[in-house]
Amino acid sequence: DPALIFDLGGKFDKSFNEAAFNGAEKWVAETGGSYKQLEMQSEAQREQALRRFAESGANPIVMTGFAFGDVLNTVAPDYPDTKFVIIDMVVDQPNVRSVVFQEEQGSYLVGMMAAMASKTGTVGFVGGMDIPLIRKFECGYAQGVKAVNPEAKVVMNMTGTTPAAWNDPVKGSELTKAQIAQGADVIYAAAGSTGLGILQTVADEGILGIGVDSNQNYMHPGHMLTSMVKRVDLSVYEAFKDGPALETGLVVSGLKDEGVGYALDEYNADLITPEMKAAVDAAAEKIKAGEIAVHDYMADNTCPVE
Amino acid sequence: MQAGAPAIELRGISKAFGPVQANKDISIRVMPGTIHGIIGENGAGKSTLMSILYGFYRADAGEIFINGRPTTITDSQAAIRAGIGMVFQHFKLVQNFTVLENVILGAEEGALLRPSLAKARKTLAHLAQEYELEVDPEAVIEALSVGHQQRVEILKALYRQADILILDEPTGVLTPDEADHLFRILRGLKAQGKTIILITHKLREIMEITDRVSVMRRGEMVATVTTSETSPEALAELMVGRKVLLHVPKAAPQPGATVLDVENLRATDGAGVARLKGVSLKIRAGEILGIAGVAGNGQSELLDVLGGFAPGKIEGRVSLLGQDLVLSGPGATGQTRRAAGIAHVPEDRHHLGLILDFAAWENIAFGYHGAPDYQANALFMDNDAIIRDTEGKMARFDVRPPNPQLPAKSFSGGNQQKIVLAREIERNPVLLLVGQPTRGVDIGAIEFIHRRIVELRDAGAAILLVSVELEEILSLSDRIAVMFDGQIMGERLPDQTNERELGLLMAGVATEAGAA
Amino acid sequence: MAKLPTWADLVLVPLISLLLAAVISALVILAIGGDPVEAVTVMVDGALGSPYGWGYTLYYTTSFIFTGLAVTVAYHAGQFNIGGEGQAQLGGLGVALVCLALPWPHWSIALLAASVGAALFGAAWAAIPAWLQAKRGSHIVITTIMFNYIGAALIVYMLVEVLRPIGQMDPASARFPVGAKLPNFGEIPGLSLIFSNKVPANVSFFVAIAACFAVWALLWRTRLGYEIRAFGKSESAAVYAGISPTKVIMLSMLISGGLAGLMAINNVMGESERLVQNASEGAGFIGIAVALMGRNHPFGVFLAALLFGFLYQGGAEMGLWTTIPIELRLLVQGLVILFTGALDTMVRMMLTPFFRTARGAA
Amino acid sequence: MDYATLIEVLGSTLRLGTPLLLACLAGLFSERAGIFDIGLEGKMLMAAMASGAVAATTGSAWIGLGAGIFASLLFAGVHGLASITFRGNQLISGVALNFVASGATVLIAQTLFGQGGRTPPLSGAARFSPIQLPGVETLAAVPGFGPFYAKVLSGHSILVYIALLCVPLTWWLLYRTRFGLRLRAVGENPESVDTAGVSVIRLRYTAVMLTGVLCGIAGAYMATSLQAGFGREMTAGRGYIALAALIFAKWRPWQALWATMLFGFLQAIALRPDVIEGTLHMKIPVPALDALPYILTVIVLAGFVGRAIPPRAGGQPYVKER
Ligand SMILES: Nc1ncnc2c1ncn2[C@@H]1O[C@H](COP(=O)(O)OP(=O)(O)OP(=O)(O)O)[C@@H](O)[C@H]1O
Ligand SMILES: Nc1ncnc2c1ncn2[C@@H]1O[C@H](COP(=O)(O)OP(=O)(O)OP(=O)(O)O)[C@@H](O)[C@H]1O
Ligand SMILES: [Mg+2]
Ligand SMILES: [Mg+2]
Repeated sequence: DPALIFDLGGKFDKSFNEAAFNGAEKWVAETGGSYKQLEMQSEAQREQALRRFAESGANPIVMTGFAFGDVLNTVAPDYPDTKFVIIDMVVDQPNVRSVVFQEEQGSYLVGMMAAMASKTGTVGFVGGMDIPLIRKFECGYAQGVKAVNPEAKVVMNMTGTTPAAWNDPVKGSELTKAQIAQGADVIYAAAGSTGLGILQTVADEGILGIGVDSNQNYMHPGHMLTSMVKRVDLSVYEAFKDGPALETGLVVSGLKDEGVGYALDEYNADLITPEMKAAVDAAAEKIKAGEIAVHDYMADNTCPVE
Repeated sequence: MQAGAPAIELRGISKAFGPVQANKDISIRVMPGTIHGIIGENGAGKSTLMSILYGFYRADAGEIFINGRPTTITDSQAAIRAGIGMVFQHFKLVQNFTVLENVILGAEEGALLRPSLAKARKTLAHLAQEYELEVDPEAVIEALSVGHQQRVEILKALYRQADILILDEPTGVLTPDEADHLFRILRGLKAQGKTIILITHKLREIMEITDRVSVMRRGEMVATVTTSETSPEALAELMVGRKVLLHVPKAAPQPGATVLDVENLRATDGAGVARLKGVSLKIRAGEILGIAGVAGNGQSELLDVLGGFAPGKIEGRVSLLGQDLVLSGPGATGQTRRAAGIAHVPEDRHHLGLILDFAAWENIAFGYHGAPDYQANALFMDNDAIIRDTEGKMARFDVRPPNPQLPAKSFSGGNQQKIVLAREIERNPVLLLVGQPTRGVDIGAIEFIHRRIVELRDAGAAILLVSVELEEILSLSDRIAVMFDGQIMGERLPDQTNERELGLLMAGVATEAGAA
Repeated sequence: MAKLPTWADLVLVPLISLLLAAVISALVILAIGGDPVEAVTVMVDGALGSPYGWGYTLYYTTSFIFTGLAVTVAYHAGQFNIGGEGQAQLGGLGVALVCLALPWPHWSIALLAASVGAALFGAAWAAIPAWLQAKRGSHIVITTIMFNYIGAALIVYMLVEVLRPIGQMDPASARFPVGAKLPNFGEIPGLSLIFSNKVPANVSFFVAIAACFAVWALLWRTRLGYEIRAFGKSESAAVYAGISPTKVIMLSMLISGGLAGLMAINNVMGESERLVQNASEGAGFIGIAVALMGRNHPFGVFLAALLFGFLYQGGAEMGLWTTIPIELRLLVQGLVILFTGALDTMVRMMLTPFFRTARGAA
Repeated sequence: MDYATLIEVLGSTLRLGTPLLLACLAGLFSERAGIFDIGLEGKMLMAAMASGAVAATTGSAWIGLGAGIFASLLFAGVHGLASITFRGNQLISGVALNFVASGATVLIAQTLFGQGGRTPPLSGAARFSPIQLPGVETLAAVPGFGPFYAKVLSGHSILVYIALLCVPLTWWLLYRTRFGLRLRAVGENPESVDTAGVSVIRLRYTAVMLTGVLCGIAGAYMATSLQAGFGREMTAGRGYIALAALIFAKWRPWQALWATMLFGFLQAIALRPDVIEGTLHMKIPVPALDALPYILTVIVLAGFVGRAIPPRAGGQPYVKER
């Protein structure tokens, strides 16, 4: 059986981990198979979790989150016959598939939407843990915003510097209130479970929010501008489907293969004007075609726009 | 109230705390409008009896009659309802409350404090006038002197309209002036028709103020007499008891050089109360100096100061074999004193002398755990050596059962004391401090312990003996000093004095031969 | 209340407490729709049914021995050290700093140096609460709790700002050099016949056993231990015997903190081989339960640590293979502490009638 | 820091300080009666879970509040049993109950909702929503005070105002009523209460139950007001910070308000390192800000800033016969 390990935010974060869960469930629905799963409770548990699954014969073993990188690097060689899939991190081992996403592209698109929907000209970004990966979201978002409105202001906060930042809705909520006070009327939450607090506050305060990873539009209809979807579910689904025979190596997923994108459904249809949709779709095409190059923060740890 | 009925009558009251029988079948009658004294040694069961009357403890057996009516006193509330008020030996005041708050506690008028406080303020003013009980109602208790705190306790009782007032050793903590004032108050109360029970050790007070007096001994009521028909001498005899007089055969002392020289020693306790007020004494090698006195007159503090662990401020000079001792600070510890050759049998073996949970052999090492003969090497203690040593000591001191592994708590009082004595005596100290060596110890053991102390003297040690047992002092000492109120009242030679004279000195009454 | 015989107090009371905790846990499992029998089977099988399971059980046992001993030493001095968690975390910092400082030539040298680092850092984290208790009477329970939080914050700072290698995203130190790698049970001659080299139990286990002996010797064979125990039993008597309260409080707490810190050679050096956040995973608190269960004797601590190692590993397996959440083990842990440490009088009262009738019949 | 930012941070302070305040007052009742309680955290957590779960199922925040108080009272009862009736170790009982709460909350929430130990998100009447205080519109124009009134004082949930009201109420109860006098006395010298004919046991149980009620409100506030639902370990050490604040406040109600608001303020600015950097022109590590309440408490405990003298009989079971 395959196995899936969720990172600290928890399986039901309605975001990153939940996307992975949905992917696994989709595979179950289609194949009737079964899989093992585990939610991390602490940093120190990771190695035991990986080894336990490997020992029990699970194959492939999929894990969500960059934080597994280091541990996987040491565990993978011990189990050469087991295939591992890690999302959001590159681990250079012969039996590991590393899946990374071009989040900057999706974030660029929702940034454009935010700029177009904003009445104040100020938009916000609340990230989870302050790491290059999240800066990458933020940088793509800011580029999108500036592409629409070079005068726009992007207010940016991170919830913390440790994995606890993924699971701190109170902080998320307070930061959102602070951004609203600074004029933000569209806020992009890229913070795992913390996002629950951010989007709740966005809805409470009557402004617009942008979800992340999963399609979170349904959570607060009328207050969710869109969601930057990152198809972690597809990655998990494919890994499960490929089974023990899966190909290892690096997989980079972006707009081109619909690994990232924005969500449009009945919950936010009223908020997206045809013009907005047209502009964003056009930009997406240009990105795919290479006409717009969205800067990847992690390429050089800098962002061209402020 | 039935005419002519006693205000209080207790019949057959018994109370045990675990193995300790604190009260044994006690009966007593106290007539209304009188002051009734109760005397007895430490641990005789006086406080226990009164706590039962006040509903703080429940008797195992016995009946209580108040004003002739049988009364069940289940808790203090019931006692208060029956018109009883009590001033405990250890005050039951809330230290950071004001006088008013303490007075109304439990006797409030309603759910709100303000009316209660207002009423109490008025009543207090009235009571203060009537009974000379002035105390600032807004003062916080911890800022008050002990005497004033006691007044608050009395006010508490009067505020609850007590007709019967019990005072447990009220003067133990008072200065003579304060005590005189208290007696004026008590006389005033009596004049108002209140009934008063006064517990005390002090014969002078009994003679001065009570109408009748009861004597307690080891949990039993041994006598009740009319004060005017008795004398301090007779009471002293009753209190001390008519035990078989023990006379340890002992040779005449052969005093050598001065071992201990104490000059003008003054000490305050942790709370800042003066306990030693200029004590001077000398003990020579091969001599036993006995200190007689009623508990609480500074004897304990004298032992603690010399033993090296008194907490308060200490002044004066103490020298051992001509060497001055450090009196306070890090140089004054039990360890440095033992190193200097001072051994110490403390008065309270349960709290100081022994660790009750430790095995006998561990207690034999207590205080001497750093002794070279108890060390196996630089790192470890030599437990086997200690156990061997303990076996020897237990055999020589006839400790029963002679099992070094038993915890101290499972030995009887007398055997516990022998363990302490064995530990302190067998190291051949230059000076032995010994407090209440035979408290709660049976007669056979007393004789044994006394012989050991005399043997140590004959071996050339100087011994300072503190005891509340006069016979013990008389039979053991080569010289007797009597302490009263932190001072030496006088010195006597045992063959030139008697219990009566010492009893008077102990009560602070200077006799014709007195030098004080 | 009548007294129980010593053996009942030492053996029966903890066992009954454990039984009560187990019964309530079973009821909880039933209430949440689980199967207690299945739970126990999975736990026993997962923790004790294979060399792999044993490898983890003994790994956790090692940690709990250290923290249990830490609580024990302080307890004998009459101090309740609730700061084992913070001291263990700081011990981890000590280990990391030592291990990362040099390319260690051999694990044995590295272990020695890291042990010193761990113990020093752990002791340092106990030193301030101890000093405040000895000199200023600040309640050690509260101060050690505060130091747990301060320690956690310090570790976060060190990991995020100081120890995290450039380019790494998770807040963790770099991997320790290979020279600092402790042999695990799979790499120790003899044991390797049973264990694979994938188990985390490592040579620190033997250090822990040695620590049990050392603590026993300290408490019951040395002068300091004697003074610690005497002081813990009766402060006033200890002063009479010339024992310095300051010395006893300081030294016992330093040793206690050092032992808690030493735990880091097991989890940080022996297992994760780098410092991560919250590396001690609550072992400092489990130490309280271990010491209470083990009646504050190193041998008892060893047995109780084994029990909790089993609970911990078994609980993890239960969380993995049954629908019962892993949090059950927190509940069990709490119940064990409650019954052994706070409701012991109740347990004794429950037992007293039996002994009374037994004695009456005799 | 400009005025708008300050207002923002102060609003945050009040929101974050409220659970601390409630828990601190809770601890105050217990400790004033001589019962140490380091189980505030556990009680809050239980209450948060119970209120989140019940509010989610019934759709009523008020019923959720009731459930939270009930759950907290249950734990308070066990603590009372252990520390009053069975004269057990109060500290150990508190520690143990915190563990039990950590485990039990997740177990129960997971069993009920299967969402990883979380309760479902609450919305509408299942949450306490913010209330506007009267006169916000009119006062808005007043410079300085207008924004302060509108953004700091107004716009919080009813529980925040209840918490604030609890301060004078506690003060009044403690210093102006018979109950308060006896409560304070029993924590200082239970013998004085006993010899005055008042039941020590009953007083202490009452205090412990009051602690339960206040912790219940604190937990319910976390789940149904500050956040929209319960999440595992959501109290995140607030029970211990409240304990720290209690020491900081020297066991007094008004000081408890200031202490918890100070700690709330520290939490609020710890969220905004950008603001601190802008104001102080230097970077203060966030962990240092996080640790500040604890460091302050240690300093107070050390007696360097006025001595914190706990209720004298604190932590000791009342035993009449030695
Ligand atoms: N609460 C208690 N628990 C156990 N034993 C007690 C308790 N109170 C008193 N005792 C014991 O009961 C006996 C009588 O004590 P009590 O206090 O009544 O004596 P007392 O005559 O008042 O002595 P003193 O003159 O020292 O005050 C003593 O042996 C004492 O140790
Ligand atoms: N403080 C204490 N704690 C526990 N047990 C005690 C304590 N004091 C006495 N005991 C127990 O009570 C029993 C009786 O003690 P007690 O001192 O009255 O002995 P005793 O019969 O008077 O013996 P002896 O005649 O030798 O003095 C002892 O055997 C001891 O086990
Ligand atoms: Mg008495
Ligand atoms: Mg006896």
